[in-house]
Amino acid sequence: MLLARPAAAQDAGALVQRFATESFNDIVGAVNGLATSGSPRAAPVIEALRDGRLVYRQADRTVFIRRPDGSFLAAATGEPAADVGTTRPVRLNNNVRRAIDAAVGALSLLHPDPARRTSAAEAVFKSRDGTALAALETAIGQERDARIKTLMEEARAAILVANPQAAEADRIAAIGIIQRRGDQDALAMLGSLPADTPARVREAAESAAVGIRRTLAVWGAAQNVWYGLSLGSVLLLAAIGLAITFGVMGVINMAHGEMVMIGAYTTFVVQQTIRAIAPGLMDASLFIALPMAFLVAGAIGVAIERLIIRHLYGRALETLLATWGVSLVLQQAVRSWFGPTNREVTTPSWMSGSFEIGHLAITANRLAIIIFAAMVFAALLLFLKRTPFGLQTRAVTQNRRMAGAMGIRTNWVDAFTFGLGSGIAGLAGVALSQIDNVSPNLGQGYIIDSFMVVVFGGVGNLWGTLVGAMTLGIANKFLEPYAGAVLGKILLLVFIILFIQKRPRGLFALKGRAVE
Amino acid sequence: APAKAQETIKVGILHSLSGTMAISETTLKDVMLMLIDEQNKRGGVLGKKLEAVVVDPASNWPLFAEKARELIAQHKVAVTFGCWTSVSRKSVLPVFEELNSILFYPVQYEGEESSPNIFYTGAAPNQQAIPAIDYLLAEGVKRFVLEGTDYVYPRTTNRILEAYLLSKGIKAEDISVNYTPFGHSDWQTRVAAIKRFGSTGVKTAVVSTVNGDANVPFYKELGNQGVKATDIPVVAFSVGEEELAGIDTKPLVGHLAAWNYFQSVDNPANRDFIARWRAFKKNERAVTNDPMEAHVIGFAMWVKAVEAAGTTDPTAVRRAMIGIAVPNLSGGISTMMPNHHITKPVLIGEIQENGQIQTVWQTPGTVVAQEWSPHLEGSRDLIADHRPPMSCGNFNVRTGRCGGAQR
Amino acid sequence: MLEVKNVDLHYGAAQALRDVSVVVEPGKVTCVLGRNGVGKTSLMRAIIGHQPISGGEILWEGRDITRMPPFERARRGIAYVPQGREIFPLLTVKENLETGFAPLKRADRTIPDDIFSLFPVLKDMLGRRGGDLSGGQQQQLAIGRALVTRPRLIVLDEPTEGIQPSIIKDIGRAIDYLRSKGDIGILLVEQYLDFAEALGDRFYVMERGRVVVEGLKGEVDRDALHRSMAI
Amino acid sequence: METQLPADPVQAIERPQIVTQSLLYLDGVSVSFDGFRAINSLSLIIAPGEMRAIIGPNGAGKTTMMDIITGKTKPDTGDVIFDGHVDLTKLDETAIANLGIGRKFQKPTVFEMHTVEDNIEMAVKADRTVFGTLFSRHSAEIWRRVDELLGIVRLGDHRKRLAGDLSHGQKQWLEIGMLLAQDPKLLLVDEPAAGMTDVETGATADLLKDIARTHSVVVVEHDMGFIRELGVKVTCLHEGSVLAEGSLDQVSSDERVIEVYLGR
Amino acid sequence: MLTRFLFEKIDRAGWVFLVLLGIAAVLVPVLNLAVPPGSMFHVSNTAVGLWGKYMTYALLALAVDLVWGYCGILSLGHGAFFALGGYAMGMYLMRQIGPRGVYSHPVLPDFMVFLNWTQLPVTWWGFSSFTYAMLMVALVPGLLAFVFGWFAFRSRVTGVYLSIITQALTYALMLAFFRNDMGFGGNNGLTDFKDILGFNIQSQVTRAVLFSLSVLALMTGYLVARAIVTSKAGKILIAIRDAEARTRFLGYRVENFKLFVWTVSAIMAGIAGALYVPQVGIINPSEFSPANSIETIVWVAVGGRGTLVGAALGAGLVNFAKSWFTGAFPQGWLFALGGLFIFVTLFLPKGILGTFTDWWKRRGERRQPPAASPAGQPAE
Ligand SMILES: Nc1ncnc2c1ncn2[C@@H]1O[C@H](COP(=O)(O)OP(=O)(O)OP(=O)(O)O)[C@@H](O)[C@H]1O
Ligand SMILES: Nc1ncnc2c1ncn2[C@@H]1O[C@H](COP(=O)(O)OP(=O)(O)OP(=O)(O)O)[C@@H](O)[C@H]1O
Ligand SMILES: NC(N)=O
Ligand SMILES: [Mg+2]
Ligand SMILES: [Mg+2]
Repeated sequence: MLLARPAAAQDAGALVQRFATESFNDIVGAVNGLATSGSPRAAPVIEALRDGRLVYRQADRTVFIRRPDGSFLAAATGEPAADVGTTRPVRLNNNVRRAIDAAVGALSLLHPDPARRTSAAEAVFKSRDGTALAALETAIGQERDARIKTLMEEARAAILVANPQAAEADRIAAIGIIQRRGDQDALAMLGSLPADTPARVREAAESAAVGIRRTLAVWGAAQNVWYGLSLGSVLLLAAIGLAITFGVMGVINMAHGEMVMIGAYTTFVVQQTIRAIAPGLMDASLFIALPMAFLVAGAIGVAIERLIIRHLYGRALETLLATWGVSLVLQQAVRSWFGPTNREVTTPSWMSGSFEIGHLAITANRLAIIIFAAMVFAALLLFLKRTPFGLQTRAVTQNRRMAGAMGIRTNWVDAFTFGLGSGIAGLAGVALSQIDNVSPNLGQGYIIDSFMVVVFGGVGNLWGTLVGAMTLGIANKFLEPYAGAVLGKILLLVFIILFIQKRPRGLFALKGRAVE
Repeated sequence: APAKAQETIKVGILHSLSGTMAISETTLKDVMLMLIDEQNKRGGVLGKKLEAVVVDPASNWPLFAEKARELIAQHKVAVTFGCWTSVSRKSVLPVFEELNSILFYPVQYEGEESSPNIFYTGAAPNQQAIPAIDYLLAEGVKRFVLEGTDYVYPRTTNRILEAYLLSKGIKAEDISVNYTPFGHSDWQTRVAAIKRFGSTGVKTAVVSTVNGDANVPFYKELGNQGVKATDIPVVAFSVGEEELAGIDTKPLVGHLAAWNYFQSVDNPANRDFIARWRAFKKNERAVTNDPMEAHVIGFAMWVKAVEAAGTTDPTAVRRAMIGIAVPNLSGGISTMMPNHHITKPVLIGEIQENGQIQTVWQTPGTVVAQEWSPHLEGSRDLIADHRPPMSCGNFNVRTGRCGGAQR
Repeated sequence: MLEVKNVDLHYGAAQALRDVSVVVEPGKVTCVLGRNGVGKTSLMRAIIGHQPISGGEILWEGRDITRMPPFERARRGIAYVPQGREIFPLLTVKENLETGFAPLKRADRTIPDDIFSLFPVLKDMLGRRGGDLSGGQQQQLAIGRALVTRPRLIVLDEPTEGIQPSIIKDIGRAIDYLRSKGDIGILLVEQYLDFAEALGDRFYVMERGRVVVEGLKGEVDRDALHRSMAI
Repeated sequence: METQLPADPVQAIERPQIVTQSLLYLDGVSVSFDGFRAINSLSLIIAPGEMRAIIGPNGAGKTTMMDIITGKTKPDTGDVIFDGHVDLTKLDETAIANLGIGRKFQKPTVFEMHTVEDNIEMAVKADRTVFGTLFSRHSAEIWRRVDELLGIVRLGDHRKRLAGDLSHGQKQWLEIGMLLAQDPKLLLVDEPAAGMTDVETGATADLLKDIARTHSVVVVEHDMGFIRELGVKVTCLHEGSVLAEGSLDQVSSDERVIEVYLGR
Repeated sequence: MLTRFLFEKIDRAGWVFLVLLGIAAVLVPVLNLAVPPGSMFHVSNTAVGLWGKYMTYALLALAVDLVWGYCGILSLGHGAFFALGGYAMGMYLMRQIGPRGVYSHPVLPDFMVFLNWTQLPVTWWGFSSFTYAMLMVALVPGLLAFVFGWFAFRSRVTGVYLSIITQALTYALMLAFFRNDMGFGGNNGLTDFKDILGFNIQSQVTRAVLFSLSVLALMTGYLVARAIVTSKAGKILIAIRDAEARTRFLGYRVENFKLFVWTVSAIMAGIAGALYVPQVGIINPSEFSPANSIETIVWVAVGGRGTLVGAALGAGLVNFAKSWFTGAFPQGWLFALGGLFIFVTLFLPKGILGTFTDWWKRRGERRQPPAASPAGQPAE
């Protein structure tokens, strides 16, 4: 979609030819030249460049557009071009990209697709490209969508503020508009007025900036809570499986981290398969990975219980030795199977990017993880509290011999419980694969935190694990900005040590005779 | 078997195959195996076949020293290629000096060292960090976040960069230095802080000395919080093709890396190397990276030196090494200088969608390493020249004496 | 009908049971008597399967259960009231009782009311953790828990221990009642001789891991009983 | 020897420090566990050299009372005074034990991984400090005492076995032995006869009577025969406070006692 | 008196252990220095270094077994005490370098010079004196343990809760020592030592002496530990392990007993660390890493918890296996090591020594039925 410019369009051929160069600066020049020329070729050529489909023939410096199907068009005319010969792509770097964004912005302000118009407006806001002003005016005039309209007005304001020719009054009014936007970008805008800006405008800008900073500070605190919650739910996910194998069963399960790792690798394999057989399903990959991870990790858990752990009941400390061995074996197994390096797990589109609530930046993947953690927790809680199985698990772990005498199939219960814990660790792996390395060391990174959370919360108490995870998460995130990540973590550990002095049985301690 | 030792020359490979560093070091072990294999196909060295001796120091620093001793004293290796982290190198250094053997160290590091028994084929700060800063300055960047993992390499490098930036007229308040622990995995706060620091309207860039494991979550968070290279570019010193292979790079397009080699470098030598590597790994998508190239160079130099010296005797080889020049894979010649560091071209590249790094700037020629940084108080006056008569890794030009390190 | 035939039992190297044979018929109360440490509890452990036997065999309703794990025996209707209560400390009283559901069909998974009429405290304390109960309350809970499984053989190891007199009497009545049902075998270990004599139909007296006196009520000579219990 | 107890607690608070002639003095003691009042303003006095039998329904609070005296449970309100002036509520288990208050638990608790004789030896009155025990030489008189006690509790030929391997009743005896070994001023004995044959029960009674000549003893039992043999003053607790007190005949003829405890 | 206290209650295993160590202490240096490398009796320099390291690990394992095996304190933080002892020694060795650092700075160690430190931080004062340094080797871990234990045991922190805070302790220390501004060399730690008490640390004689010293330290450590656990106090410790509350009702001050062994054990660990550093030639924060402490637990479990000799044995065996495997099959050694651990738990339930002594005891007695005794296991 193009905007008609009355001015006599320069010869597109010359403009387009300027792309045939290795120098980024020349390319930037070419982009700007073409964009402002009003030539009908501007949009297609620049978009081709953005997508890396603009190529040129060194011999005669003619520029072509490579179509997705591999055929070529002459960039200058748009006619199909035969036997193009050897070409090299027109190179991109950040400067070129910036220029393109601005240009495309100016060019697609009237694009039928609202998303494109939004990004266009944003682009202009950032580039403050005065040449786009005329286009903006028309666009604002035609715009129906209120949200996009404000964006466009903000963009216009941005241009005005920076424009020495504009009347002072207009510029100050513009500052008002920008202040209403009130986010980091607005702050940036106001912070970067050209040198020759008159004093009154400058003052207006500064007071506006102050206002914005104040509101942002408040949002900052909220933001920290959010970060804390999301870190907390990561800790929760990592720990919750352990809350069963260790918290409920009393197995000092050093292989827990490896169960998480296996979950992550399952995700990787699932995505590989999907990529191979049904690329369309990629966005659903995690939903396929979840049950798979649960089953794979769970099955391995059952195997470990049947082969090793079951010989060790009543000798809880030996389980530390055995599971430590298991974890070494599993790590090495994965290392020799999948290789030592990171595996790429792609993030489904619905889990990438971020959106804002007020000035609270919410990243989709974190939100997803928080929700997921909450669901896993709730499900597990119901399962243990509401089903006979939950009761039998607790009975067996409190007095295995007597549970047997009551007719409880202790061996099944043991295997199933350990499997359950491992399976849940596997689920955690799926989630963690979205934010961390998928490497043989993945588990090692979480095992210590997991134990901390479970113990801090109070062994054998799921609610403890929940509250423990959230407390540590939020505490960590409030400390980090002030103490820095390293000192923050140290302080947190010291806090745990001191806290345990006050509550020697953890956050949710069991009291009374029953525990003696 | 001692009999066997007669007709083969043993080459030690000291890279972690397990533990936290396996992720980076294992490929270096493989590339060495390939090079040795190829050399043997060419008839070995001095008419003898080369025999690789692989051990696993398991990312455990004291174990590095123990294994180094085992390689030299027990297996009687003629040379060792190994180490990644500086601490592992520090751990083995005394061993190599005591037993007078040779180590080739292939990773970019903080400098401030020049041992007669170690040849440094990775970049010194001035062969990687400083040029990267120059590039950013040229791009008009006025504000810098120095983001690093909390250990010696980043601390030292950032110290040097701070001094350099100030000398370039960057104001102190426009430099923000931050450290995170090893394997830091929750980057929300840091990335948000970077966004804030970068939103003053002044053009801002991040200089990342974040190490290994912590990078993937760092970049994933950058992507999720929408920090685009066009807004705040991140230039990394420890992120190469290998690390990128583990991430979905779409959101990272345009972020920068500074190295002395990129897989994407387009010249016959490199194309050939990549082909050989993929054949060796039997994997059409196997990637190459900078430390691998460093080993390629180091190995070629060692072979040449041995042939020049006509023996594998460390002392002779060490003498022969200096001045040896071999083609690097970036389309130039790297030379072993008297300071036991090599000359390297410096490349700045932008991350592409396909996980490759596209060169956007490079030094006209190769750069000589400044192992002793002119930007640091203590090392300003030091130089290294391992040729007689000086034969000193830390000669103080002011006092005219060689520091007591050598024995 | 439970038949224990020539059972030997070892703890490590020490032998606790020597060639012990015992029969428990449905509708009858079988008492095992003996001083401390003669092997009564060991015999019970052998029967419910907590301690593997090193000789002899154990038949229940005609089938050999010698090698069966405890839960299999429980599923075949053998319930156990152990010495020292062994209730699940962190489970509530209600949950403790519900552990008895395991061998039952969905339909029967209810707590019989007569348990509460026998031990009213339990009803008041359904929500309290078993471990917090008093000793006697725990003992009552242990018996109640066993009854939930609707056993055909109930093994009681000193069930009156630590229980207040009035409830001991109730327990006596309860045992009477169970016997009167006719289809339940009752195996009772008791130190409290009067109680045993009042209830027992058949008596076994043990001495150093052996059965030394055996006989039906009436037949068996009371002095022998008393003597064997003396020091 | 009933001393009139201060009716209103304020008085008790005003008094800077309670001084009594009694060895053990409980006054207005209450404790509740998340809402449930296990001990309800209980008052009890044990004179020096007295032996007292305590009966009462299951859950009356007998064991809890001992928990309070030995410092295992801290009362919510009330005074617990030992030896005329020592406020037990301010001390921990160790301190209280070292004052000379020994206890046998209802559920026999012994050191399962130690031999029978070591269990006794550790209990025998002697230096209990770290360095005292560290350098304590294998002293003859201690072991003479151990032998003697093993004789009394008839575990002589089990002395080398692990306590964990003992039968229930044997553990009961062992714990009684440990209690004697401590030679405390006040013995708290929770259901000593449980799981013992009638004859052994008799023996236990004699043993306690013997001890009572030189010590103060508080015995909890449900075995009326046993209580009768002791022939001492009986206190019946119910729902955390004293229901009846007096000779066994008086108490056991008390309608309420029959109602809640003995049954018909 | 003291000798009586130390030697009174050594059992057969103990004597065998002591004698073998005694022989090693003398023979190994001789075979290393006096016997020519060609000879089959020659002990290589590498071996001396390795075995010396194992000895210090064995002492550490002994320290852990003392608290874990006999007092039920599962410490996941003993690596911290080991490392602190090591750092104390390392700091002395750094100061010994004097002006021979690469920057030839008269006082400052190299890493301080290139990080632009102007003078020696307080923490380093006095470390040029050997006596002071040796004092610190015992004092720093001892004091930390004492303070930590004082609070933890008084507030009755037990079981996994204690384990976790010990882990938190060592984890926090690791992060702290990573920081360059702590002034302990950051991640690179302290290395490139020159000499100790004027003797070249790389000379084979010094190495041999260090080896013998490590052996002697191990023997002394064993004698002390053994004396403690066989004394009446030892019985109390075990009582505390199995039934802490009950011990209180007998009138024993549980927290004091715990504090005592805990501190002793920490000091032993510190000394082990001090002997470790000059032999491996580097000390850095990774010694604090929780994984190391867990590994120590693993050694003890492998050798046999609560047997002292077994603990030392386990340390030696596991580390020998590790040294050997990492060289012999670098690719798959973790399978071997992990497998070993699983095997031990399944087939040697009481650890190598524990199982052996059981078997020894049983040999006399009559054949076993498969029955496992239900007797209670020691509580954690
Ligand atoms: N777990 C065990 N390990 C080893 N020996 C044991 C074990 N349990 C009991 N014994 C021994 O076996 C013998 C019989 O013990 P058992 O418990 O059967 O006696 P009992 O008749 O029940 O005694 P009580 O009347 O005191 O309960 C006793 O000598 C006891 O010491
Ligand atoms: N920690 C606790 N939480 C809740 N209730 C408790 C707790 N401890 C004791 N109780 C209750 O307090 C009451 C008194 O218990 P106590 O053990 O003192 O009774 P007792 O007189 O010793 O009974 P018995 O004769 O059966 O031993 C009981 O009802 C018991 O359930
Ligand atoms: N030398 C480094 N990157 O540690
Ligand atoms: Mg019994
Ligand atoms: Mg009681």
